[in-house]
Amino acid sequence: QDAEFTIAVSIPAATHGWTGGVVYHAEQAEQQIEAAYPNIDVIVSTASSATAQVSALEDLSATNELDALVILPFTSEELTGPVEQVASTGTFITVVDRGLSDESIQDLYVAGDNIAVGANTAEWLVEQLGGEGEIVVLRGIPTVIDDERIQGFTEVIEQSNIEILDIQYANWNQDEAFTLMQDYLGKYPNIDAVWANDDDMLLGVLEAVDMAGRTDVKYALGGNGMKQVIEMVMEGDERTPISTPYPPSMIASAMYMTAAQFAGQAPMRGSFLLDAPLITPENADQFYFPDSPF
Amino acid sequence: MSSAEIAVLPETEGFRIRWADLAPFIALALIVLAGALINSNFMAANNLLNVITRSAFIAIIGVGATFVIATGGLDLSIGSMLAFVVGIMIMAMNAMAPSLGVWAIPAGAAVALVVGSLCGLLNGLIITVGRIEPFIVTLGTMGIFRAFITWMTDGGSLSIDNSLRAAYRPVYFGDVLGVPYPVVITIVVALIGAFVLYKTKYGRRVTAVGSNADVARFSGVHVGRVRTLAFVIQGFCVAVAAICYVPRLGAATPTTGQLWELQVITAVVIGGTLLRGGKAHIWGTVAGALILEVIANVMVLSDMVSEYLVAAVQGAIIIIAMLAHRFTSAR
Amino acid sequence: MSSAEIAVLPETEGFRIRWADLAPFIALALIVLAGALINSNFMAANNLLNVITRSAFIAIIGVGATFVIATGGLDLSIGSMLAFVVGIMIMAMNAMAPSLGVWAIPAGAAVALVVGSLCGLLNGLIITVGRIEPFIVTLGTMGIFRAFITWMTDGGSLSIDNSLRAAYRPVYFGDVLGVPYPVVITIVVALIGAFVLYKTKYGRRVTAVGSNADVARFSGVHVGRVRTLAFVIQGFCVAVAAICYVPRLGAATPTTGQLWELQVITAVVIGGTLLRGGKAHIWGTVAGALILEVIANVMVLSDMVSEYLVAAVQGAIIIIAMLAHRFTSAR
Amino acid sequence: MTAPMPTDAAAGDGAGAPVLRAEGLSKAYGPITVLRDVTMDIRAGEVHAIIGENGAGKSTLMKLLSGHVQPTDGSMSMAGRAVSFADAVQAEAEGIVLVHQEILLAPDLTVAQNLFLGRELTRGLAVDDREMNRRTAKVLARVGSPVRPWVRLGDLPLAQRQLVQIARALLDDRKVIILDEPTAMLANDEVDSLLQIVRNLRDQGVATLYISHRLEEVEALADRVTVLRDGQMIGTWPAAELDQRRMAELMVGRELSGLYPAKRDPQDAEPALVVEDLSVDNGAYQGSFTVRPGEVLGIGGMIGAGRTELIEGLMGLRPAQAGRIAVNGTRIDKQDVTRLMAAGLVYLTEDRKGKGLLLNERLGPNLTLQALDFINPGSRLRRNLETRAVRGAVEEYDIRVRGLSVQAGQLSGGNQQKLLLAKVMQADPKVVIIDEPTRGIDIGNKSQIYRFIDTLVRGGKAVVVISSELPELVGLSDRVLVMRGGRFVAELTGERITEQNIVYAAASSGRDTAKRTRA
Ligand SMILES: Nc1ncnc2c1ncn2[C@@H]1O[C@H](COP(=O)(O)OP(=O)(O)OP(=O)(O)O)[C@@H](O)[C@H]1O
Ligand SMILES: Nc1ncnc2c1ncn2[C@@H]1O[C@H](COP(=O)(O)OP(=O)(O)OP(=O)(O)O)[C@@H](O)[C@H]1O
Ligand SMILES: [Mg+2]
Ligand SMILES: [Mg+2]
Repeated sequence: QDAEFTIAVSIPAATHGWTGGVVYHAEQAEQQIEAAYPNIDVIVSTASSATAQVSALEDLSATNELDALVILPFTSEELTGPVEQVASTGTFITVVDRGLSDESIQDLYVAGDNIAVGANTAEWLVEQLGGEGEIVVLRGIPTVIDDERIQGFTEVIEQSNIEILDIQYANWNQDEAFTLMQDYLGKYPNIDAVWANDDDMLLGVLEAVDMAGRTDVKYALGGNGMKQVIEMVMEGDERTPISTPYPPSMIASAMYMTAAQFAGQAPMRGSFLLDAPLITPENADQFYFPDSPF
Repeated sequence: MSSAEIAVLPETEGFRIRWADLAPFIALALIVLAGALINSNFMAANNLLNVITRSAFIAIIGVGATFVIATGGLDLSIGSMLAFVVGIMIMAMNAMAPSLGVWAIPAGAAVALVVGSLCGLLNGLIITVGRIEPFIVTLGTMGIFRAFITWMTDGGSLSIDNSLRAAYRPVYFGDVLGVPYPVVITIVVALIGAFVLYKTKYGRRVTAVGSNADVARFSGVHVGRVRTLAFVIQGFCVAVAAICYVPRLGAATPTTGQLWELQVITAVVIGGTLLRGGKAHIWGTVAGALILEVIANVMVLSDMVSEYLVAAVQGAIIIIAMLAHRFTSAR
Repeated sequence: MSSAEIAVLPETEGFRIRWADLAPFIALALIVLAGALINSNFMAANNLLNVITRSAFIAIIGVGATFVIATGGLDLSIGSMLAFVVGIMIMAMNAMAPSLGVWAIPAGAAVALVVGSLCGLLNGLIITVGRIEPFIVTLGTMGIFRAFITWMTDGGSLSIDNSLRAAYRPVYFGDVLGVPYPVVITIVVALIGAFVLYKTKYGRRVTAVGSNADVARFSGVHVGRVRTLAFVIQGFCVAVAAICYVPRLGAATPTTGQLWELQVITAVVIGGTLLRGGKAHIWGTVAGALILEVIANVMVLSDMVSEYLVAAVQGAIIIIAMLAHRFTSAR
Repeated sequence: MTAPMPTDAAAGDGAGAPVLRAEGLSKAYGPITVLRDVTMDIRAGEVHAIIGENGAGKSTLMKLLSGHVQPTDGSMSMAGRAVSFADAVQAEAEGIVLVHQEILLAPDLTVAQNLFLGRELTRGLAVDDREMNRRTAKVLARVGSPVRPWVRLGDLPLAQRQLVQIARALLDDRKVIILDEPTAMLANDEVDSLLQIVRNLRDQGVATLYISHRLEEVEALADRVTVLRDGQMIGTWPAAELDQRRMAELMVGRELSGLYPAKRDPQDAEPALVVEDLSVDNGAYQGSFTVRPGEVLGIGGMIGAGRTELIEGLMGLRPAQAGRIAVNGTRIDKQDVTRLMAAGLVYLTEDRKGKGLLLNERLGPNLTLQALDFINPGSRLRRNLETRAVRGAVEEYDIRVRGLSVQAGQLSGGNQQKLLLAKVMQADPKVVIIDEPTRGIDIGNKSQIYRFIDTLVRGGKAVVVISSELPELVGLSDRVLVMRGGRFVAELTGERITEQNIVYAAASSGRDTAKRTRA
């Protein structure tokens, strides 16, 4: 290939729904960018852990003249040093989703806001429940994403009279969410609402609630804007009337913006904050991508 | 004088052995008792039914794992294999739904059984023909199956056709005379497993191979074939579990069945089967699966530990249960 | 007659055995060759140095695992133990930083070594005193250590104090005469490991216990002590790896070291150590760690397979490598 | 040579036609030929004994005949039809079965399951355990074993396992039964019933190949005797032409002096070992005995009398409670192999494959494992010390080995026994307890081992010998204790040490009758 520019993309491996979406969008974007700009070569590399991601960064920068790096970091602390290393050779750095500990490293930042995902959902819930009630929460895998969402959520809930009966890990796994919800239902005779901080888990939760035939559960909410859940929102489901977008496609946006740097178009720098607006029946079609696997 | 002699020559058929066989059931009873004391909701019929129904997956796969472990093997690929079989089954059902209608379900199930058995055959052949440690082979195939399901789902999820859902749902949620289907299926699988293991020539040879492969070979047992077939049985059981699994959530995802292999192996070992092979307790495995599921359930029901520490307490309970077992079954 | 036989006595010790010992190194050479053919960048000095440096973690832990496996044991808790030790070490360093300044680093490292050894001791004692399968015990402690680190980090992460970062960095990124520190440390650990295993009485007893525990016991070897000490060595090696790990990533998270146990065991087995015990190849383990790291590196460098399938290809390569090994080392 | 000329021809002595014939059989392991050009025939209805020194190649020849090992050269024929066996299963299909010198049974299966392994009886789909147990009980009764068919094999003492193994060979109709040292682990009673079984087989027209180092058995039983020496066939003789002394001479190729060394005069000295009130869980009760320096104490008893249990309890290898134990005046408060060794007491196990030697290791690690701290001070392993110890042991104990890199499992049984003896002697003990000192050892080596024991005792050491071979007990011991049912029941000294007295003490009080009725 006679590519003049090389863009490396480092993302987490597809271990669950959301990261699966990230990989999907990244691979789509890779094809489109390479088709659109023959002089740009995109290398997508997945990593299954922070350690593996650091290794991948080392590999990519040791063997290529990287013009740009698009990275969705596993964690902020662990990746800051290694990304700084890559930046020091003059590589253009695009950070996606999670900021690094040192903001001066990045040239472009496409930020998701996990705290807002939790907080916006919580605010909606507080309002619907009139500031009172009993809820349960399912959290994901112990990582930063999960931690931030829970943090945003609980901070808002604590301001109200809503009681969080229980929080447990269900590892962003449908089965574990199903099991955990069954147990919650057995344990608490009254649950006004349930928040699974990811739509994958929400599907398990709904199955458990339906099976138990419990009508006290007024709201069952998730997050991330998964296809099936958005369909429910569009149909005006009473129990799941909203979701929050946390589109895995943000990786694609970041890749397009980065590619634009080298395609002679307007230089893009700075921060692009993806808000986490509520997805409601009114705006749901904007967030619905029937072809995405997620 | 003959009293000493008689110690080696028990008059009744292994009374002592039967006592040790009861250990997992006693452990189960104790844990259930503890659960009842800790949380009053635990003994609710609904809760118990949920727990028993859920444990079907681990129990069914565990029956197969008991065969593999009894021959001295080990299969780490079962969790991924389940996901892979579920994926293939859903794809097959969805493809057949337009033409076959509801009959796509049994057809898809048949496909699953074939695919599961073939996956097991693959493991078995690499291990016996290639003479490589089962640990390494199945670690490799674990990666392979997991990658396939990730690729098949594009990292997302693969759902069963809506037209089939309603018809298929009862396989997990339905019941016969109040006994949920998965429980019925587990009992049938365990009964067949116990028959094959304890009452057929093949079962006899399974324990012989695990006990001493050389002796088995001298006695004309085709050791490789026995081992391979154990893996096929394992694959078949995984497929049966897959058939019960799909109606529950209706989808395959890259996380389906993750780490189930560890749960299954733990259930088998808690049940009294030795990891070195040569001894197999099908019903112990079923009890082991129940024990694991009950512990997890009690952990959620009780409010005593931080969510962060749940895994620690679970790990500790399993170790303590094994220790208690060891020190009560005095030797 | 006897004179004729004794005349043959001074024979060189096992030329044939040495040939089999070379297998992992030959495999490594072949995989490196393949890497060079697949991607021209692979042989870049920088890349090779990176790969070698980062294989230090698995290699160092693998040295300890070689001891455990040689005694016939197995440790599934090493990945979680690493995370736990890293967490404790960071907390200790951060706590000591205000008073000790840069000296908090060696002090924290010392704490890590003690904690790691104690974790190993815990595993070893439960296994030997409680006489429970290592698989089950370390599966339990795996959950326990993992839960502790999750709890210590509150589900988030635990970073090392900024005041220590710069001073600590060279432990991973620095070098002596062009040889990166982690490589130096690996070589030192492997040298010591090889010395202990092949040149001390303890090492002799390790293989004896793994080879036939009854014979060892009848010969007055304290089987339990030998086994326990092997787990302590394992814990110590985990702590050494933790000391090299922190400067690279600077933080502990609940996912630190996840699934490393499987990588380590794979490296040990690829290296020629038998899972059933009685045979140990320290340098083979080091080669095994390099093989795994090289395969992963080549996967990143080459863009040939879908990202979803990377794990499948890795699994397949490992199985193929073992098969090739089996069929070339003709028996 | 003082022996008569070998007769090879069938020589109308009444025995049947050859059922199995070996023609120029050879076997080499790598560069080493262990069996060279053996030609022999085995006739229906004869007991054909194979004798030879340890390592002469007897077991190897039997493995060739029974398909367990394939020859590098030569051929076999059955009733004139050429045969070759790819494995033992094919040989069994032809009616040839080998009862191994080592026990090859699956410990986790029951006795009946072991007997029928690979040829289970079925009724419909299911195995017919009742019928198998019934038949097993029948065949066990034939070999005089009181074991129940449904007992787990691993729970049986070695001797009973050996009987089970023999029973397995008798299960089906056979043309040729090969018994490789079947009596090595058996005591008198069982030996007698085994000999009777072999005679019955002969009457039924079965050909029996019989390997034993107990020449009196060979003399009593065999119709013809084939002698192997150093992998070569020396010849085949009608048994009537040989007596024990001649057999021994043919085996070793030289004249032998007396088997047992002369007894020593009793010495008056403080006991080297004092054991008081030692009880072992499920095995032995309140055993007390002492041994003085310069004395051989024999311990006799039937199989299952609890002798091994008592000593394993003494050594701390089984749960046991002791009143008082003292070695050389040092009181031992916690029994432990290493401490006892330091005090001067060592034990040589009867189970050399399972508990004595690391079969996959070379000689050095085996030899030095127990006395490592003694041979090699400090924590570093010094190879030169090990090599020196190996060379010393090979010389002193006359271990016939073809190179230092040979694994212990590749030695012949007798040489393994010598290696084991050398192993426990490495720490230079004052008291040596030897369980079945000559199990599986040829007559030449036997007298060698007896002489080792004699030398030890004359050097002021004390030796305890547990043996199921009565002549050995009588020939070696200065004093004999007899055990029955886990207790000492008699002490014999001087003139009173006779086979009759030992048997009487070991078997009296109705034990015999009890056992016969149960069988
Ligand atoms: N697998 C093997 N590899 C190498 N050498 C072997 C092997 N098996 C046996 N040998 C050698 O063959 C020779 C004959 O052994 P064999 O077991 O036939 O002797 P034996 O006459 O039965 O002796 P014993 O009376 O001690 O049982 C011995 O020197 C032995 O070391
Ligand atoms: N594996 C075992 N499990 C249970 N009990 C046993 C076992 N082995 C032996 N025993 C008990 O110990 C007694 C003595 O056994 P053993 O045959 O080893 O004695 P022994 O006198 O040393 O005989 P020998 O040395 O001649 O074989 C037996 O009668 C039996 O009650
Ligand atoms: Mg022999
Ligand atoms: Mg004995």
